[in-house]
Amino acid sequence: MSSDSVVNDMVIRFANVNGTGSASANDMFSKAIFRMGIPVSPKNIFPSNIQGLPTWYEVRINEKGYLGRRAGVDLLVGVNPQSYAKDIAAVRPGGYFMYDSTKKLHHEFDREDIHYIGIPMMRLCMENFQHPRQQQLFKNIVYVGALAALLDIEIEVIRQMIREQFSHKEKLIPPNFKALELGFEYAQAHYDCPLDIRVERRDNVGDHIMIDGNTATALGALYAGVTVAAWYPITPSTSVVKAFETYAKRLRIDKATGKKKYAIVQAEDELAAVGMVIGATWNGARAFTATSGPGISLMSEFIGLAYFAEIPLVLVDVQRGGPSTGMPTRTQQSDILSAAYASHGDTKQVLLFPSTPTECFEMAAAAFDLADRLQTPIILMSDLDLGMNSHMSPPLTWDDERRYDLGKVLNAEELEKLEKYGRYLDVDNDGICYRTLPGTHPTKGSFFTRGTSRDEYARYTEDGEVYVRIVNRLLKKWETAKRYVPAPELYQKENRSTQGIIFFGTSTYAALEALTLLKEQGMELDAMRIKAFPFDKTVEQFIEAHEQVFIIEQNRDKQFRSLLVNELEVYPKKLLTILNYDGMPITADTIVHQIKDYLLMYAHNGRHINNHQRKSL
Amino acid sequence: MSSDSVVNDMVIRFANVNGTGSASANDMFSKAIFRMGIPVSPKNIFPSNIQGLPTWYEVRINEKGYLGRRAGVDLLVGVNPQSYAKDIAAVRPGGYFMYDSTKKLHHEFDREDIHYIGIPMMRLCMENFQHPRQQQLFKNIVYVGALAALLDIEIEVIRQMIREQFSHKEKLIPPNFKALELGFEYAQAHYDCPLDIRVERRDNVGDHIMIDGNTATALGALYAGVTVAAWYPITPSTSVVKAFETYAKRLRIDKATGKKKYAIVQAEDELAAVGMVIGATWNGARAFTATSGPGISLMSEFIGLAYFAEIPLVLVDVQRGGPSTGMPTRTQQSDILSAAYASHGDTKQVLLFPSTPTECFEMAAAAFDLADRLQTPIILMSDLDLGMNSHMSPPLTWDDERRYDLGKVLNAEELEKLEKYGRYLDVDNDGICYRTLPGTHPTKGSFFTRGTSRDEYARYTEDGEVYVRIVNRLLKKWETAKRYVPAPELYQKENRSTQGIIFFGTSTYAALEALTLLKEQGMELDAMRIKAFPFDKTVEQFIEAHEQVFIIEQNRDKQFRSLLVNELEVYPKKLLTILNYDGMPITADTIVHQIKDYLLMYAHNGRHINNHQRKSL
Amino acid sequence: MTYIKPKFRHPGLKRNKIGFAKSDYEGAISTLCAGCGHDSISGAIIQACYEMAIEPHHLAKLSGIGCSSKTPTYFLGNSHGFNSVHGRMPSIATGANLANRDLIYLGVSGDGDSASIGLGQFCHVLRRNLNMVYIVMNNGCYGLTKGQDSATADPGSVSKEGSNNAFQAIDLVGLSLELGATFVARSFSGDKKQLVPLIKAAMSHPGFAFLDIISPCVTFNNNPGSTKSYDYVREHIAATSRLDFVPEEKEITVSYEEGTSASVRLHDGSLIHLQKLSPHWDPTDRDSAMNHLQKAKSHGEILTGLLYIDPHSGDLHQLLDTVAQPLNTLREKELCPGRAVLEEINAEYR
Amino acid sequence: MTYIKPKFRHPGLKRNKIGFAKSDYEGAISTLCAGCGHDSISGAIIQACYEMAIEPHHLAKLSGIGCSSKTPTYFLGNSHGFNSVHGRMPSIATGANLANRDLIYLGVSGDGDSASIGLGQFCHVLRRNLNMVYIVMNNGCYGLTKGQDSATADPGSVSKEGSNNAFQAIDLVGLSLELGATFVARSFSGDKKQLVPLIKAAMSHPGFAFLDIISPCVTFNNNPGSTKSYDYVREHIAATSRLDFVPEEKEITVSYEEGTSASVRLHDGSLIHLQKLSPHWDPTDRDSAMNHLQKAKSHGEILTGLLYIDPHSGDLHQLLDTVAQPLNTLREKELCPGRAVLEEINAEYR
Ligand SMILES: Cc1ncc(C[n+]2csc(CCOP(=O)(O)OP(=O)(O)O)c2C)c(N)n1
Ligand SMILES: Cc1ncc(C[n+]2csc(CCOP(=O)(O)OP(=O)(O)O)c2C)c(N)n1
Ligand code: SF4
Ligand code: SF4
Ligand SMILES: [Mg+2]
Ligand SMILES: [Mg+2]
Repeated sequence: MSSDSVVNDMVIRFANVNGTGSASANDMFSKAIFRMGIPVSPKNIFPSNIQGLPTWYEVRINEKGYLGRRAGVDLLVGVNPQSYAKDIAAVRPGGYFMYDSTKKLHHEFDREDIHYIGIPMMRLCMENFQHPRQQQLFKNIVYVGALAALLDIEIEVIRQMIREQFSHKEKLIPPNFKALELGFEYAQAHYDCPLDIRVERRDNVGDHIMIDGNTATALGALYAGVTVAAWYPITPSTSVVKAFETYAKRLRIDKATGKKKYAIVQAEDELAAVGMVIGATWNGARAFTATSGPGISLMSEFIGLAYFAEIPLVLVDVQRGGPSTGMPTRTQQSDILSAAYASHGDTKQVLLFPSTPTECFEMAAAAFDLADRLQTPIILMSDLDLGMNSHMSPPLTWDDERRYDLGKVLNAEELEKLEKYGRYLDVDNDGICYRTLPGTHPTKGSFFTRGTSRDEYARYTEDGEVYVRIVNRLLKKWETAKRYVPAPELYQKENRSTQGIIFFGTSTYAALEALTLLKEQGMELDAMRIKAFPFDKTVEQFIEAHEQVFIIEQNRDKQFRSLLVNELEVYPKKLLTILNYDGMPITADTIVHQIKDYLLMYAHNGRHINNHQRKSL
Repeated sequence: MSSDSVVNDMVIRFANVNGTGSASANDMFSKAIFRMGIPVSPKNIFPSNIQGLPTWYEVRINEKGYLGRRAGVDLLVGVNPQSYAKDIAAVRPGGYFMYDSTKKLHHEFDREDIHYIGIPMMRLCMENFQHPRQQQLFKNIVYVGALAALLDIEIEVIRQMIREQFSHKEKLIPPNFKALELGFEYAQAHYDCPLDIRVERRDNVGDHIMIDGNTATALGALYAGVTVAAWYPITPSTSVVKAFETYAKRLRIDKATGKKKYAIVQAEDELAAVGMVIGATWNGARAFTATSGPGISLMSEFIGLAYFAEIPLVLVDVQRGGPSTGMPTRTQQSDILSAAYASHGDTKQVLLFPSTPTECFEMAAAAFDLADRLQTPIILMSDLDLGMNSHMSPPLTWDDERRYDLGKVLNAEELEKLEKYGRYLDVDNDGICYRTLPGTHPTKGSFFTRGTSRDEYARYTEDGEVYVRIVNRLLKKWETAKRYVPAPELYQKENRSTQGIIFFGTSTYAALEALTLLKEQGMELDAMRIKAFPFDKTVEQFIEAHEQVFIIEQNRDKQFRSLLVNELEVYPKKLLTILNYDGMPITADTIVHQIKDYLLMYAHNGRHINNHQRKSL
Repeated sequence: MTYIKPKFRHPGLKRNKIGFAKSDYEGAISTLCAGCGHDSISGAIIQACYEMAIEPHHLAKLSGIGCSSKTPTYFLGNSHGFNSVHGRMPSIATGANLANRDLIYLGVSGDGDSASIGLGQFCHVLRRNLNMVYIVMNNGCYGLTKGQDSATADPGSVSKEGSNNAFQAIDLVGLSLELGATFVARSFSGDKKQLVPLIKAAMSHPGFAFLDIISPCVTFNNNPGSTKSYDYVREHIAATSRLDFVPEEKEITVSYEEGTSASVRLHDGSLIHLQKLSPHWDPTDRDSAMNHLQKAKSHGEILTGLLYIDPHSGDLHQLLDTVAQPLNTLREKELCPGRAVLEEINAEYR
Repeated sequence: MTYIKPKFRHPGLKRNKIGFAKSDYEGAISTLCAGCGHDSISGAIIQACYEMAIEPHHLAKLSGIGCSSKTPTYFLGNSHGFNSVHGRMPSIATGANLANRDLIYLGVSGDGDSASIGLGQFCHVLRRNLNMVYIVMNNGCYGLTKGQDSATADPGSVSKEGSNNAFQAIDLVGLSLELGATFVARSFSGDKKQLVPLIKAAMSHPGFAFLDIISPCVTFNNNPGSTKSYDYVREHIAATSRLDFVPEEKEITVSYEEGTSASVRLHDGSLIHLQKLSPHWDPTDRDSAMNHLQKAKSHGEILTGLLYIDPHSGDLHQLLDTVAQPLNTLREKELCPGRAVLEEINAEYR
């Protein structure tokens, strides 16, 4: 063990072929690190295809808890000859390339500046297992075993995971153990273990869990009392409703009858999915749908109906690379404008920006209260990185005293007392009116819901004055919304810098790391994380309090900045964007570099940093 | 004839019931004024219904050529008892209410400050015509006759129009003449004709025509060589394709065979309509669709495909009152954001803003050149007021030397010469690549069009670097677009004021009048009319050159201002909006008042006019 | 849900068994064209609901966009209504029904709304056998946008403008039989005697009950040459049967001739009596209905009446196996698994 | 349009009559799962185009989104292709065809693409009788999104995850017969002998030619219990006929047994020879086809082969009465009425 070895700080990348069962072995690897108390962050980089194409799994291990992506691969596990060239090129100088040495590596793959670790994975499996399918599957366990030796992973942790995984198929445990051992022993026997990068048990994960955002979102919906889910399959949102179904099957079956206390419909398309949700919430159930970019476009007519007719609607947008079909298996934050201004005419939609699975859970649950309270669409802006990758996250919590806020809904007794009911009367002067549900009262409180203009009593009208009154009230409701949506998070007690930085969603991981890196280099920035649109007053104050504000976003067109300049009266030239839109999660390095570039320019040019002409890095 | 009579400056409003044939009589009225050489501007204010509801027709007569709406009715022709109360209230003090005095007017309708003109329209018709249908129809001609007497319209002008209209049904001419005479003579006999408001022949219309924007748009498309139109009916865009069909039937039939040199398909919905257009232009035909707000929402997925796959697409959006089904028969400019950023992901669409029918014609024709040149969607942003009302407009012109710009399309010979063809190679460094059409060459130039990310050779890729290259090139194309779209119009040789005003589309009529009114009151503003998005440099310069810039727009959410602050680096607080969104075209008075209010505030508060907290007037 | 009886009863007014007068089932005054077929259908709906003694708040009325889709404003003013967007009523109805299975859902649509823009949703709501009454007021044209041909216009049918429709008509009745609908009927707005019992039977059917009702558009499609005009329909109509709907409690008193009569008992005990006009047709046999329909078509006849019913039909809730209690009445107690369970779930992710 | 023959000919390679080798009809290497039915269909398309001696640039291939919709990348690499958005290929094909009636349009879709999100467009393109070949690679599931049931999954069919499909299947063949399609066939990806002549016949048909091809998804829906698995289909298949496609110029040499054989002559002079396996069925009679299909269904049989053809079919251009010349070749001279006419038009507006 060399004394200058790097402990608990590395990036391991696995290069596999999809459809070969590598995913679960890779997950086992990162979970083992996690169970050793070391923060870890795995990312799947998969093709839009089912079988036979290159797929990668990248694990960042960092005991300080930096969980964003980091460029540079310390060790690459290459089990897909298709991508060898690209994979080997990705290894940092001095790093490691581990491969299946059953076949000799061709000379063209030689690099002087990296180490090669050959493990004859296939040969070991052929010698030890009979069925071809087993030989294929156990290859994956073999490399996990080898990694255990090379990186000093506690083998018992992995063994325990195997035991848990196959607790219902116990006869699979011994061969898995065997495969693990084969890899472990081969590595021990042939290489100087551990390498100069290695792991070591820590106590740095606390009571955190490793969960993906989509599952957490689904649990949030379940806890919030969703009974109707309608959806149409689309990557990367499919697993939201799938997870909802899995847990609903477990937790929402009526004991007495065995029947379901929920209904899930796979709709014929996204238009129908969102229509079903609107129908269900109109009728007083909590309902939601999940989709991605193309679905948002298709749903936009219906979103406008829900906005204008004031029907609660919760919509989860797990964003992927756009435009059009785009990069369906890559991440972006590029549906912001489409979501915020979804649908023709004057519309504004409430957006929530979770940045961890725990927040997916909390914001999903909050979204239903918000939708019922505000009687308007609430769009949860997740993304592929957050939704489909496991993230280390604080445990999910629920206060059993918590009650659903169903908003302003009149019951039969209340209606009985009313002189005259007006669906769109602003009784409380907050822009939010009282609704009634079908079936409440035989002669009072019925009204006609419509997407056309109508008066306070829900009667169709083409009277311009009435129309203006109604849409101005919607603006008042928009002001009210600011009081209800989650407030931004500030990362300092008081401002200490002339420069600020604003970020949201999954950029948070990289942003927080970048802030520390910058601080280490003597640059301290004030930071704010925005959690919702509309923005409350503190956002404007934060921007006003700084000479420059950097906005981190993962799209080409600075869409979040557009929301800021549209909705607030801030000076656009102050808002400098840090962009990343190649489909991979942004890294701290990217942020640091872009900020330093800006500051350099700033130093050269005096006050005028012309952000507009900058190319993205 | 009183000496203080007002000549050629008035608003006449007709209050009818829809489905009763009043529309053609009312048109006859305004056309007669026009033929007397007096500028006139009629507006239909109709319900979203087929028969039996109140409908209005408002005519502004103004010899100075102010053609925007003006508030205040000088004479109201009330033939719909349903709306008497509202109609009588609309008459300005000292104005006139003309009604069918066959039935006595109830006392509740008495007003001290207006004049009542009873014409027993129904009685006159019953006495002179036999068929109930005729009695009903000729009532309308009777009131035109009465108006001729009261306002001093040259009766021969109307007679001539009747002759022209019934040149193919000559036996209808005498009864029409009769009805006209009945009204004329009754008015002459019972009232002091003409009134103190009246018309008088002028020579102020030059060679102008009276045409609606939708017909002009259709003619533009026809002249630009459109062969495929696909659409789905929706008010107020329906008449675009209908007019296209009418003229195509007349002008596009192959003489030899009697067959059509065009294809029009009424699609099953808007998604299909835009899909057909994309299919047709992909295949090298010129094609278009026309729709309104809900259609834009439904088309947004496909618009994103055309943007990303770089397929020419011309789309006419005749805007109506939103959101959702909204006010389908009222006007607004409220699809701006939805159109500019149509579809999920990073997208930007080219918009054109015509402000007169002549410009509808020109910009429609230009749109096809632009679409082919830029290989991207071009959206013509018309509105109900422009599209469905007749406007006095310069004659349509066409240069027979003009050739269609089909953009960068390689033919078989060019392909033959090429070493290797790449559909998305930026050969000319302007962001626009060469396309090929199916059927061109048996072995060269074929490629695969897709909405997914791909490389320069149109091959599917998930490589982030390639993706960034492609979408950055689209930004370069966006810059190139600025050179091709129509430049803004300036209304002064050089800036003379610290205040500027920006407007677009149908606000132009009222804006130009407002500018004159302000000037008369000693307030001179520099004015700019924007014709297209993206904006060219002069827009930024104009804004920078002024301390405040007023933006006139007909929507609630200041959508055009959003485009300005998003795309330019201008200081938002400088941009003050004049809004009107009640569904009726904006008036010069509204503009003048709002500007004066701002200037007052400005005087009070020093530099800080806080536009954000202003309520719309 | 609470069921409160109306308070004021004018003693003179005729009332149904739950104390409502027919006027309690009326809506706002129609703004459709005088003579529009759609208004007659509204009238039949009012009559049927009155006779069935439906509590107004026990029914929700839904529609898309079009003249036809406006009609829910003109009937059942005490029921909640939802005038959604063009062609998408089926999805709204699906969601609403999932949320509360205890209401009666009455959907009204047009031929443009259902056979063009809404064709996909129509087919899929049918396929899900959602418990609802789905009425298409079929006039072969787009009334509200001024008379364009719709997809149900027959080939060769001449519009008011004089254009000749070139395309195949979509026969919504044939289509729904093909797609497996459990209740399929066709009627004519001018035939109230047939319409009222059909609507009553449809409301009693526990699955998707489809009524294709030819409803002439007097303004745009009632001219000679139109196959959806009053005259044409009257001349070509061929009824399958005379129809009676007998609610459960009533004793059956009428007697029918042997062989020509059939009766179908519905899940709620009510009976549909059919005096069949064609002996070769069995209303509970889909193939027989399809053949019957095909034959009539080839004779140029418009077959009306109840064409097919599956008396054993379930509905979407049955397919999804949901609880009997309406989902919208469940609260925290029934829905939220609580903190302890969440702790267990957390443990699974460590 | 220019027709240029390929330049280089390896003398060893077998070529069709216009000088193309079979490899000239191939595309990129498939990235579908090994054994996927879709790849076999791609193979049949390649074979059919090669045999028909289609000039590659004379054909445009179009698709929606899905594994099936990816296949156009894997055949006819020298043809233009358009991989559009999910469920909307029919509208793209319609526009393309309107612009240029001279190409062959080959549309490829999946059961999700056509029977769910695209059902409306599917029905309407069929109704317009667009001249195209429309292939649905039908696997009863959503392959690309990992195996969810599609609307063509049979009720009771068990997915790989073990869930039991509750819903009625949409039978695209029955549907297209009902809606008036002019060429309707069903086949199986594993039956290349039947597929190749069917595709050839479809390409010769001058209107909408629909091919519903069962194409097992080996990854998600090839398990016992799935009615779209290789085994199930092989066991339940029932062919209508043996099929031969005979291009115009060929002499007819085969002789068929009296009564069991039928031949249909297409507009271009080519012949489809059917050795009928059922005497009661006439492939040019829609009612007979529908009955035949219904009967097979009730016996649990999957009927394959050409089910119905209207040999007198026109196409959308005929319905619209457009000129023979492709519209995309017309230029200013033919299209622009010019200034003088515009002056006349101006005059009408004064
Ligand atoms: C998305 C959308 N497209 C188009 C329209 C315009 N539109 C309103 S009603 C209608 C057709 C109605 O026809 P149908 O459903 O047959 O009803 P009818 O008026 O004939 O009763 C159309 C196209 C719309 N409201 N929304
Ligand atoms: C608008 C939209 N919604 C959803 C998706 C996701 N999606 C991609 S393919 C597919 C289903 C494909 O099923 P099918 O057409 O049967 O093709 P298969 O993969 O089975 O061949 C779906 C839902 C999408 N691409 N676009
Ligand atoms: S236009 Fe036709 S469908 Fe509409 S209300 Fe009038 S008659 Fe009825
Ligand atoms: S997932 Fe199924 S349909 Fe898709 S490629 Fe694999 S086998 Fe074929
Ligand atoms: Mg209709
Ligand atoms: Mg499929």
